[in-house]
Amino acid sequence: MAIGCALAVVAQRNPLYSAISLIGVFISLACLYVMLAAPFIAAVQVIVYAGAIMVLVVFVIMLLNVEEEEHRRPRLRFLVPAAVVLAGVMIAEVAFILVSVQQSPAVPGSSTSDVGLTQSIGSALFTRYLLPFEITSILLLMAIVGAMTLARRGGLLQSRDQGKRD
Amino acid sequence: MMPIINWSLIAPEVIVCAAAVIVMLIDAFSRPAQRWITGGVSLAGLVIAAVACVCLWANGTPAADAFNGMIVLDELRLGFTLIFLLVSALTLLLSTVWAENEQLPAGEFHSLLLFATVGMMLMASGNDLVIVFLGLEILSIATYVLAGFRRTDIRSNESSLKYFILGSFSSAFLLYGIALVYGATSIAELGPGGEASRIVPGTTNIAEIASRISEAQYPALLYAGAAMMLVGFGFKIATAPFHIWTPDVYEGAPTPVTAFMAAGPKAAGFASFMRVFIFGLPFVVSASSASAGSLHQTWVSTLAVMAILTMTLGNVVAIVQNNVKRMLAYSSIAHAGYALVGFVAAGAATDPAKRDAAITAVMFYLLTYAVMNIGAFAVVQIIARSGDRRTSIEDYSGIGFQSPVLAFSLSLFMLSLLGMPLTAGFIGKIMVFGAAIDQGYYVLVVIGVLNTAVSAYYYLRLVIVMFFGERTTAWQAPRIPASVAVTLVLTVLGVLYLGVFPGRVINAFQTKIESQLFTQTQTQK
Amino acid sequence: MPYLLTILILLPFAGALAMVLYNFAPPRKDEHYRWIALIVTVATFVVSLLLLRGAGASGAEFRFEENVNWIGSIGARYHLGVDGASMWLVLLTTLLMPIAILSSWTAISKRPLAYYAFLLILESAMIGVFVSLDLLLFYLFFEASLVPMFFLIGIWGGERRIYAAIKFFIYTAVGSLLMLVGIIALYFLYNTFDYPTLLGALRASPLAPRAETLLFGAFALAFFIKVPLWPFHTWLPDAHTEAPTAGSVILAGVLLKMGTYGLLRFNLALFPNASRWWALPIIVLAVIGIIYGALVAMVQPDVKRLVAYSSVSHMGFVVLGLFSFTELGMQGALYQMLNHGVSTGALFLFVGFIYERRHTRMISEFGGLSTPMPWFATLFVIASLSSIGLPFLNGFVGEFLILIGMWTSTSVGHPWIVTMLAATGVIWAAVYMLWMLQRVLFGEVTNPENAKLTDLNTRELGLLLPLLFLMLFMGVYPRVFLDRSLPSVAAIRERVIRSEAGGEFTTSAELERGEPQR
Amino acid sequence: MEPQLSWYLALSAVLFTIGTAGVIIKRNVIAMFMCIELMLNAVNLTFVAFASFFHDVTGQLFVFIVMTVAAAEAAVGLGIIIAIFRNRETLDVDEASILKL
Amino acid sequence: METNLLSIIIFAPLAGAAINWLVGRRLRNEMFIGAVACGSVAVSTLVAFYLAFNSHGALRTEEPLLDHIWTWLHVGNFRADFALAMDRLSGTYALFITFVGFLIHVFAVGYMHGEAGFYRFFSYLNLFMFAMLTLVLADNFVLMFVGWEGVGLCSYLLIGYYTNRKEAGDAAKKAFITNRIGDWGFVLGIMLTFFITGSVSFFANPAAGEATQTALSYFKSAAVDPFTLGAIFAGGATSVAVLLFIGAAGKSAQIPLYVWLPDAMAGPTPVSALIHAATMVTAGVYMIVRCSEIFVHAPTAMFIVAIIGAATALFAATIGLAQNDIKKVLAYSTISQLGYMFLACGVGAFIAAIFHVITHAFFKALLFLGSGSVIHGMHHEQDMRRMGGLKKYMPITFATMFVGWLAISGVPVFAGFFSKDEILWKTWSAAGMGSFAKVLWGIGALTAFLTAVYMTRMMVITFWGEKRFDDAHIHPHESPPSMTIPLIVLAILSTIGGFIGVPYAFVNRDINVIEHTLEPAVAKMPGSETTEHTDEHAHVAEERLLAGVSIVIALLGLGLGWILFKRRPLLEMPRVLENKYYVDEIYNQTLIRPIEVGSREGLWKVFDIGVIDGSLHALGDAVTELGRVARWLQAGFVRAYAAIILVGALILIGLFAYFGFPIAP
Repeated sequence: MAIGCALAVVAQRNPLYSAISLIGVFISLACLYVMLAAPFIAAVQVIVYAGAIMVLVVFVIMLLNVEEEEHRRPRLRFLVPAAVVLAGVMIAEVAFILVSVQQSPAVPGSSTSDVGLTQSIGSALFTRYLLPFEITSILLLMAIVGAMTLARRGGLLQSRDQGKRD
Repeated sequence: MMPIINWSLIAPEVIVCAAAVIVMLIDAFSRPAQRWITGGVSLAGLVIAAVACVCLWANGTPAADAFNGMIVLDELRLGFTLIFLLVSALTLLLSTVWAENEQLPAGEFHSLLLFATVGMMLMASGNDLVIVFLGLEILSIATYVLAGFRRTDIRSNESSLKYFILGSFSSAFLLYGIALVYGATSIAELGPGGEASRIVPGTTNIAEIASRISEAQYPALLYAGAAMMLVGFGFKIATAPFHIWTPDVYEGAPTPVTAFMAAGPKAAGFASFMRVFIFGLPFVVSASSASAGSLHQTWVSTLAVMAILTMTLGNVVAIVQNNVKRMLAYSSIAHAGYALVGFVAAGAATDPAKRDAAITAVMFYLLTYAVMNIGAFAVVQIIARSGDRRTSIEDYSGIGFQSPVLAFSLSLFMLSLLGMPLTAGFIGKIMVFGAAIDQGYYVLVVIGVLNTAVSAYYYLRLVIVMFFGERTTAWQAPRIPASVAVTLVLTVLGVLYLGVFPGRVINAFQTKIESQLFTQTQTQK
Repeated sequence: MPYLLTILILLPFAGALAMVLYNFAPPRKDEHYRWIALIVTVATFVVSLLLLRGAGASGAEFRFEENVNWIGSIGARYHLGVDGASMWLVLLTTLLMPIAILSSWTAISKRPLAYYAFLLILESAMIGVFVSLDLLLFYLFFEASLVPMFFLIGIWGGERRIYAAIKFFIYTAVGSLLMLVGIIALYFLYNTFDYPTLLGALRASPLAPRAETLLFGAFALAFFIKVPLWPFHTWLPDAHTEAPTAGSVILAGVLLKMGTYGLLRFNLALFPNASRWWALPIIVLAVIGIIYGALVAMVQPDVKRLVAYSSVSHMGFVVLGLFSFTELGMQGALYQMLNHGVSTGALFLFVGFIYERRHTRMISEFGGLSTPMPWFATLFVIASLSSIGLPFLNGFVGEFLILIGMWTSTSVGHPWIVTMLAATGVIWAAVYMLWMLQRVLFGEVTNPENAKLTDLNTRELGLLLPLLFLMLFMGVYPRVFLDRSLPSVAAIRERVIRSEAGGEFTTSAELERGEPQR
Repeated sequence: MEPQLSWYLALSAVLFTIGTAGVIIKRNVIAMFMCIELMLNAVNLTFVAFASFFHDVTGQLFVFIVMTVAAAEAAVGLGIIIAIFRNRETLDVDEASILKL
Repeated sequence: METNLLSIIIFAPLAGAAINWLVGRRLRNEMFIGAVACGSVAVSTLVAFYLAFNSHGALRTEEPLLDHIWTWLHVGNFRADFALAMDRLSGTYALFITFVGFLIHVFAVGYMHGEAGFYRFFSYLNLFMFAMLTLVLADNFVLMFVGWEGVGLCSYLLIGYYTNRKEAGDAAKKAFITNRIGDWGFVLGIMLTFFITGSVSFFANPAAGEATQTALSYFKSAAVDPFTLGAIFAGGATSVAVLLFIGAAGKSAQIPLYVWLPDAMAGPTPVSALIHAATMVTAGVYMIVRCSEIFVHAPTAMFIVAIIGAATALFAATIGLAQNDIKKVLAYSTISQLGYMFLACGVGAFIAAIFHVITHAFFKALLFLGSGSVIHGMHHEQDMRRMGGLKKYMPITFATMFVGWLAISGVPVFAGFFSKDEILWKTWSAAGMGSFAKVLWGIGALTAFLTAVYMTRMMVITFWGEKRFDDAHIHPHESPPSMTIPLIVLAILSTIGGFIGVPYAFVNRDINVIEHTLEPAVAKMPGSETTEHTDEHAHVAEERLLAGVSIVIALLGLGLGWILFKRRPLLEMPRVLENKYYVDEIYNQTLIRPIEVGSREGLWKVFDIGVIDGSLHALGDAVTELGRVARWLQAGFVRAYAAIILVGALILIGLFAYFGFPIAP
């Protein structure tokens, strides 16, 4: 299902539809996370990605009300087959690599463990990974500034609440 | 368990970060009349950070693994940090007046610049792929914005767009690489039954990676991860074929930003690139798996090839450029190639002392490049006037004796980029080439010097246009703002100082990290 | 006196700085710059005369040494010193410089500040080349001398100056960059840039044959291009022709000597075996250069080009002498360097004089100049004769020593063939020089423009006199020079020939005295 | 049966590939942007897979961080898109090619 | 023994030259200049005579007078001093050079009267004396070469004295370059000598410090080279001799290098007399005699010398028959006489050669000066066809030239007779050449005959017959005493000069002064070590017979000439002779043009500009083209860029995967 949606993302001509199918991808990934005993991540996936970011994207699409890609003189036609070929090569290589993973000694399956739980993540986040966490906040702060700077015309509103959304 | 916090360890980063925030606030709550304050504050922040950095250096505590070994304290980090601070300071000096002229929000520009600096510093100091990745992202996002800072200018938009798309594209590769490495470095401890009893999870800590590559569980994944990280970093430092974004972005971005991008992020890229590959994937003599040794050998030889490609491509294409900024962009690609030569030497070196020397060479080279490059762009900015209008070679024709200060300093920078003796470029070149020769990469070096000869053609072309031709159109000498003048003086003096008496700086950069890193790896064996 | 060499290097540079500063002084006059330049260069010359103290007496070792740490971390030292060989070249430089400046006294009206500043910087670089005993330092000056000359040609040159300037720069840069690789490689092989130390180290542990050959090649290419040895000579005619008079004088007088000096100081001394292995091809090239240069010079329509090509021929003699590995030949080569500096420098001055008067250098434009300008004609003839190699003028001594050294050398089999071919160069020299004189000076005054030319004025005579005196003196009493340079040259020769497997070495003259050479 | 680690890896690889292909194929800037997001998610999947098979928290934290980074990129990227859309009324990247050669 | 007087001989003229150049040019006073010039030469003449004839003078003692002035070149084991030496040979030479030179100076004062470059002329002339005396008195090869080139330079300057006459310039250039070709051989000869012997000095010089083994003494002790062609390239005495002979041929105008001498007549007549008749052109002979030690050890070289000499003698004589320019006639006769001298050297009759040099100096100088006087009187008309019947206009000139005519034709009791006869006899009786000697004698005799003929022609056309010029413009007149007195003196010498060498055979008494004087100085043919007097006695009859034959030949020549030209002075001569066998044209077409065109079109335009520069430019253009191509990577499309990056990434991954796959085949 994830693959299907992903293909749809690429295939769709109208960005709105591909956005929606992207959301599909996110959801299915969230399910996989749950299977992989990472409920917290799954939740965040749904909230942040499928929620915030995609809403933002859709918002922008609406704002700029772009319909499907205008039919201008299509340039760089050759890129489409090229991309497909390259993708094929990549798949091949990945397969080539993964074979080795297959051959490596079998690992015990994902028996239920507590690492995925919110509590354990939180503790790690504030002890071992304190610094990255702080840095993340800086990152977001800067993103706000940057977005404001770029998107504002005079003192536009939506640029500011864009900032708030993240 | 409690977090091991050691603020002093990250003092410089914290200071710059604080400065950025303060600048932001001032900018938000100050009347436009006091815009200059932001510049002052950020400059002060940078200076204080530099002081802190020097203090850290002075009481050179051995690499304390505070924050669970996410931050290192070594000459590599500190040296590069100083370079970044210098670059940002010079860029600030360049940009203040420029921002005013362009009616751009100086405050935001400064704060973004400072954030970018933080990002670079993190890249240099991070001993964990997490930190490196975050630093890289901070830097990238900041520079995306900076590149597009002249919002109304189509070229600026386009350059920031291209930079954004390609940048995030390649950082996705980097991330994938990190993920694969993380997975690959897990160790399966085999129980009596021969089946894996339990698994030591993978790591993203560079030192630990180094200690584990010999018995990594999925060597193939390790290789793939290394390759992908190579893509990510290669993009940052603009090596062929990942240089492709550079000319467009440099040309489109506002000149001070271009100066910054050519000097700072490139150096930052090298910093983390070297840390990850030289210390993360070192040459390990281990009976357990031959693959480790060959991994090292693989990436070194790959880099050597990339270096050749990069130098040649940069120089050859630069010959046919007519836009000065674009020409300098290609020349910066070429210089990345020269620096890579040193990097290759550092990677190939198995003897810690020689590796130190090579790393020092690269650091020094990037320092010199930063200085002369910013100087050159300063002149370009002055001559280009507002809106980067006059950047084609023709605009320089015959100005040699009309405004001699600009012309001669630009010629000095050109000669330094060319690597003429008595300039910084010369010392930098002989250091990296020397390191390579020391490792026996004669072919690489010969190609390098031949490239230098080629580069003479386009560097001199600018000098020729300025001095040997007569100007046809009218030319009124532009007035040089004080801050830019300061930049010029600093860079000119820097080029000469580094060219004639580089001894002290080089000594300061002498890196002695690896010795103790090696012991670390030994102990963990 | 201490720091003599440093003073020599810095004095002209300081002069240049002084000019720049004077530029900001309120009542500045353009004609003051040349005075500053003249004073500075003359002062430099006077100071450089101190080098003569105790020269030659002290044997081969270096004098006035200064050896301080420069860039410790990369092992480069600031090591200066002169021996009998380099001393004369320094003196030649410091002598030619004031003359060059006087020669541009009226010729250069455009941008005097930059012009004279560049000349002075150039002098610093040239002196540095000859006195530096640290390979990196040598390379530094060697390269640095390119830049001012590049500007001199490019800004004050003739019509095709830009082409000439680029050609000059890139041509020479390519060679010297490879030499840089060689220098660095040497550093990592022996862990020093220091010339004397390197000599000792090389003697202690010689290079592997292949490595020595490669390094020899790296150094030799740079110097061959500089000399220039055929077929690397094509930059020279353009550069000489387009350069302003002073530029040509310095170029021919000093810059070319850097190449031959480098060959003597570095190629022969550092890589004796390779020098012997490669003696034959190099000598062949030199002989080709001698004859080729002369023949091409013969048919040049442009006086300056003619003199330029004659330099190719003359410098061929120098290389020939160097690679004869005999005291006679090498001494002669060193002497020929000085001769060429003096004679060809003078010839370029003469060309400059008529160019300044007529603004053309085409031989066909002239004719019968001896009638309006007798002094010019007389002195021009004398200079040409010294370039032809008339006995009792300087040229003869050098060429004769080189040839006789070549004949008695064992660096190649059948050296007498080489000598006979090279000796024809003397005939050719007479041909092209006399032919040129004939067409320029003698015969009826065909072109009315030439009839009203003015003879040399006092300044021009004054700047020629020292050169003419030297031509005569060096021809009549060469021992002053030869005796002082003998120990150094002999020492280098010793390195070349003793490093042979046999160790002991005697000139073929000593060996084969008695029975004719088979 | 137990899902193998390599399955997840393969899946993420495929997603990543699709993302890259999309970036090259799509002409709409926003679409390209979404493809990049897709690539990031693919990586996330890898992380989570490893993490859960190692019983290690690092991977999941990495995912957490990646999400925030993605958010930041989204903000800035869309900012850029808006800016460029203002100047030229199109989102076709092929139009943005005045800087070349 | 040491004496510093020697240096006066050479430096006096130098001083004269310097004074005339520096002072004379200021005060353009001919009296002063002439006085300085002649005075300086007179000084050296007196000193030369004193040194030659005083109680233990050079001509009386065995060992030479030496004067070491300074050490000129000294590198390693090579040493060339500036040192003079006067032995019997160089002493003899110095004597007649200074004396004849003095006379010619005096003559020139009159001849050059009123010339603009009077001072220049005389300083050159003095400079020439300096160089010539240096050449003669040099004590080593290198110094000799200095003088050698010095005289070449002076002849260059003097031939080109009329600087604004093109032909003069060309002649001067030709002379210098042709001499240079000879000097090439000379220099190489010197080097080979040094290479073999390790020395370049003629005499062991005690004052120069260590008494070295000299170049000549080395050969004295060496073995004689085989008489084969191979010996020429063997690098022994023969090679040296051949190389030196090339030099001599250049200086003394022998085939094939004689072409410069006739053109050299473009110079003022005194110059022709001094340089191109009496002194400089005989330097080659002097050099060979000086090196006789080497030559006698090189039979092959001797043979070559003899052949060339004989050939030149005959060749030039035939050309001389057909010339109309009075000076050209004399020029070719000079070449012919020089050929005689070389012939003598070739057969080992060195003394005879020197003897002929001296007598030739007398009568040829006389003839030249006479012709100069004629030209002077005819207002610089040189073409004999526009003269005629001059004997009543200028009696003294006529009388003196009459003597010269008889002398050169070999009429008995005149100087030329003895020397020429000596040479012919020595040729006839040459040891080691067998019957070939007779052939050479035949050529010599024929030449003698031709000489008599063309000299008669010249005299007849010039002085007898009716005048062929319009005396409306030209008023022939006798020359001033400053010109006639030297003529008279020379005439007397040409008459009695021969008596210093009267052979034993004629007057059964041994009064052959010249032979006795020079015998110790020259080498003997290795073959004829036995004392010559004995076999001279043996051949008295034969020698007398030959003498008679040569007298007959001379008289025949005179007679034929008289008969031919007395009536028809303007008798047309064969064109090929008049055009000198077209030698100049041949040289021009076969040597000079090809070299010039080849260097211009081939070397310069094609190779230098085309090949070398062309390839370099091609390289540069190639790089630029590469850049032009490579820049198209930057098409400007983000998606293309992304694709490129992806390609790179895939290559990398593939590479790493290939290396990293543990179980990769």
